[in-house]
Amino acid sequence: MKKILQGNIALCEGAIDGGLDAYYAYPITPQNEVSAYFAEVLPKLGKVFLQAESELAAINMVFGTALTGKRAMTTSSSPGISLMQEGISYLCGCELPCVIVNVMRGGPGLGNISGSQQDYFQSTRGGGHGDYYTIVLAPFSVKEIYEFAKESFLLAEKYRNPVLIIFDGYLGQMMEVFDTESDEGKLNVKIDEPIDKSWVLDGTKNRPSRKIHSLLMAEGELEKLNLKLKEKYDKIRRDEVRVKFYNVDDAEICIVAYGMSARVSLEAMNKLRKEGLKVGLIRPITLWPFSYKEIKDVTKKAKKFLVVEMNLGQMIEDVKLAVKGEAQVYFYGRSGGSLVSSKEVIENIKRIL
Amino acid sequence: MTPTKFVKPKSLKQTHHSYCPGCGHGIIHRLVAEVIDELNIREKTIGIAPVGCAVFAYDYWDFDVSEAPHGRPPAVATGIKRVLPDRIVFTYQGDGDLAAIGTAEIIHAANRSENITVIFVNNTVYGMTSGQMAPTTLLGQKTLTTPYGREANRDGYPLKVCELLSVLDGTKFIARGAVTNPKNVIQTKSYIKKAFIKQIENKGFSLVEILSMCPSGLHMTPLEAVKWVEEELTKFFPLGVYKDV
Amino acid sequence: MYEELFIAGSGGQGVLTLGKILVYSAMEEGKFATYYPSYGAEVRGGTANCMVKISDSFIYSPVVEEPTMVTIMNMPSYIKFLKKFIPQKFLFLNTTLIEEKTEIIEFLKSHAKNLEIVRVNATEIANKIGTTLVSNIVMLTTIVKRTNVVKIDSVRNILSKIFSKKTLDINLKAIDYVMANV
Amino acid sequence: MTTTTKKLFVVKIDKEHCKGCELCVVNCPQKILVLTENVNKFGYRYVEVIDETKCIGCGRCYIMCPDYLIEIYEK
Repeated sequence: MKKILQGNIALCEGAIDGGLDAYYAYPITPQNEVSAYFAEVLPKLGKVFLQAESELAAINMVFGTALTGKRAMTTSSSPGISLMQEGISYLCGCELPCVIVNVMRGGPGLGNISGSQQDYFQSTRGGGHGDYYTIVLAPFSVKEIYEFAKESFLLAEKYRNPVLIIFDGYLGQMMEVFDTESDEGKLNVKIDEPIDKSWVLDGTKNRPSRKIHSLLMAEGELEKLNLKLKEKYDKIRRDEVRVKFYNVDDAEICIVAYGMSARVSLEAMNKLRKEGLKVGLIRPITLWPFSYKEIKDVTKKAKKFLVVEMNLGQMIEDVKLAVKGEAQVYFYGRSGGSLVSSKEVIENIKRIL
Repeated sequence: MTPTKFVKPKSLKQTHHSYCPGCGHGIIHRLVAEVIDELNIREKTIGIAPVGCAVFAYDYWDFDVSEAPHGRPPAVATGIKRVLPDRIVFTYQGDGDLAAIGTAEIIHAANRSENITVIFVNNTVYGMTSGQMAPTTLLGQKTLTTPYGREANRDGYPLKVCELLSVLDGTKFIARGAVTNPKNVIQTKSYIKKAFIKQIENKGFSLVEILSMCPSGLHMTPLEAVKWVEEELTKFFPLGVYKDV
Repeated sequence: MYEELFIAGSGGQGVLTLGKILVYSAMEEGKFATYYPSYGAEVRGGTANCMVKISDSFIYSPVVEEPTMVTIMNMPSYIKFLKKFIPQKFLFLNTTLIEEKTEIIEFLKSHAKNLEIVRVNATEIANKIGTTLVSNIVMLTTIVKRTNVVKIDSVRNILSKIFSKKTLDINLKAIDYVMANV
Repeated sequence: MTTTTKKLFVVKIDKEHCKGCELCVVNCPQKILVLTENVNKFGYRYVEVIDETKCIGCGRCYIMCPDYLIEIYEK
């Protein structure tokens, strides 16, 4: 069936179909449609919607619901996500699953309300204090927003870790026609063992009491947790990298881009192919874990890479780490909420070639 | 040998706590545990421990307890209560946690009339970080960060939480007790019990402020601290029921 | 086919609705379509706009850069947008509220040789039909009639799905009037 | 006439964990709790009962003990 939805609303529908139990958030543009939609729909489904007094409160309400083993989500945009970093660190330290969505806008500071990809560093390097990561998914279409939101809870529960879905305000605001029945955009999260819920706090009936905390003061205890988390992160790095290739087999130059930048780059690639230029595109879908190995493999043929972002150079650091000096890495980006155009990408490719 | 009513409640673990000699937290922990046992709600209670001296409360109570970021217990409790409305959810917070860094969270949880219970321990000083000024520190009171005494024109006035929250429509039971002598302790326990009963009856937000002793933070002996709380603190923070609707 | 539309006016004129009806209609016809609105504080300043793309194949960016068609519903938008969004095929103007400027017309013609300017008294016609609220539908019908970007029956279908009976009647009346008279 | 026999109580104090705060001592109406000169393994002087037969089982020591180390049983 064909359907047309706004990115922000696809997120809501995906989350509901993924089993969302409770949603908490504080208003911020450009993702206000999410709260408006959930406020209307969740109570009818017997689920929880609550407008929090701040992003600090919102993320901690998520923390509370996550403690009970129920599926909680919050959404915000860049400045609000900065406020949530404390809570995200605690969620990771306490190993609580939940879904956090950042519909990115321009920064730093209050910035503007236009779409951007300026939060790549914050998203992929933990973001808050301590030694931790969140799984970061970067959809590039309305269909992917829907599918990622739907499967993100499973992914979060599989690893007892927050999952962050990030996309720019352009994707959040745009409406797009998509095919609901196609398999396109599915994450296909594999669940090997039944999800462990033996840690949830729901009352100590017929079992010993439980506690959940990240404060570990005894000697060596915290390091033990950090090592346990590392083992988990290593498993995620092994099993959950997702990346999509377009025309890379014979490509002499490869664009690397995600989200809206990838859409624009795809258009540029197709136009350049028509001119006979051997251009490919690598689109990381998980920004953490990053596709280091997969990108390295491409350097066997392509010796030039152009990283395209809606910031002034963040993912490029990961691409450089990935190619390990085997290829030259160039950059093109627009910042401050400006969208890159396919024309600009084409100019840059021609300049490099 | 038969136990009287003066034996350790089931809701306390066998572990010994690490509070300083004469610290009021231990008494308050026990009161909460007694009330939970007496109301027979241990199996459905979920507590939230604060950041502060009571951060380890989850090691002392024998029911489900979680930590929370500093000041955020009311938000965490909200997240639990909203998805598990038939459980009994309470937060245990100190004066820094509730009345400084967590002011927004407590006011809004109260104003939404979240059906939770808040145990608010006011000892006028930041014990865990070695005795700095708290929002409830009295004027003239010397602390690590008010070495010449708290001054209104620099530090503002002691924050009256019960009085402040009582004016909100969302609050259903607000009382202030103390743990300085057996009479006060028994009175405080009756407030705590009433607060939990409000929650059980789905009446909405309840809070009990408890004036407590922090001998280390106040640089007093336990007995001096008791005397000071009784004679000085209760003058500024009068005991009693502020709201019961 | 591949069309990029830029539609601007004031918030109350229903320009966002106009754009949405276009993409819904395109979907009805099995086409790819995207819609991108102005939002937030941007729309408080008196102008609202949206961008619509309709195509037979996947649409990359929803943001319009080189529009094939531009629709302007009021004077502030006429002044604000035409320098940046130069239509290559059609320019639709709501002449009830727009006082044309020769320098703008000349600027447009120098940048788009085959531009056709379609002038519609949209607000006045809407008023004649019964309410200025349907000026967006008067404009939409004009666009569809003149360009066939979507079929008018698809528009009728969509309207019957999204509007209540009473609102639907007056909107259908607007469509019929424009199809017969404009 | 019935003869009332005086109830006898056992005051159990966990001396090993007592911190010697004396909140029980000052609140005992029978004055039968005292701080000893001895110290426990933590280095605190601890509380002892000097004449258990005088205990009236009022529980004030239990109520005030911040470390919940005192329990009262009936003989």
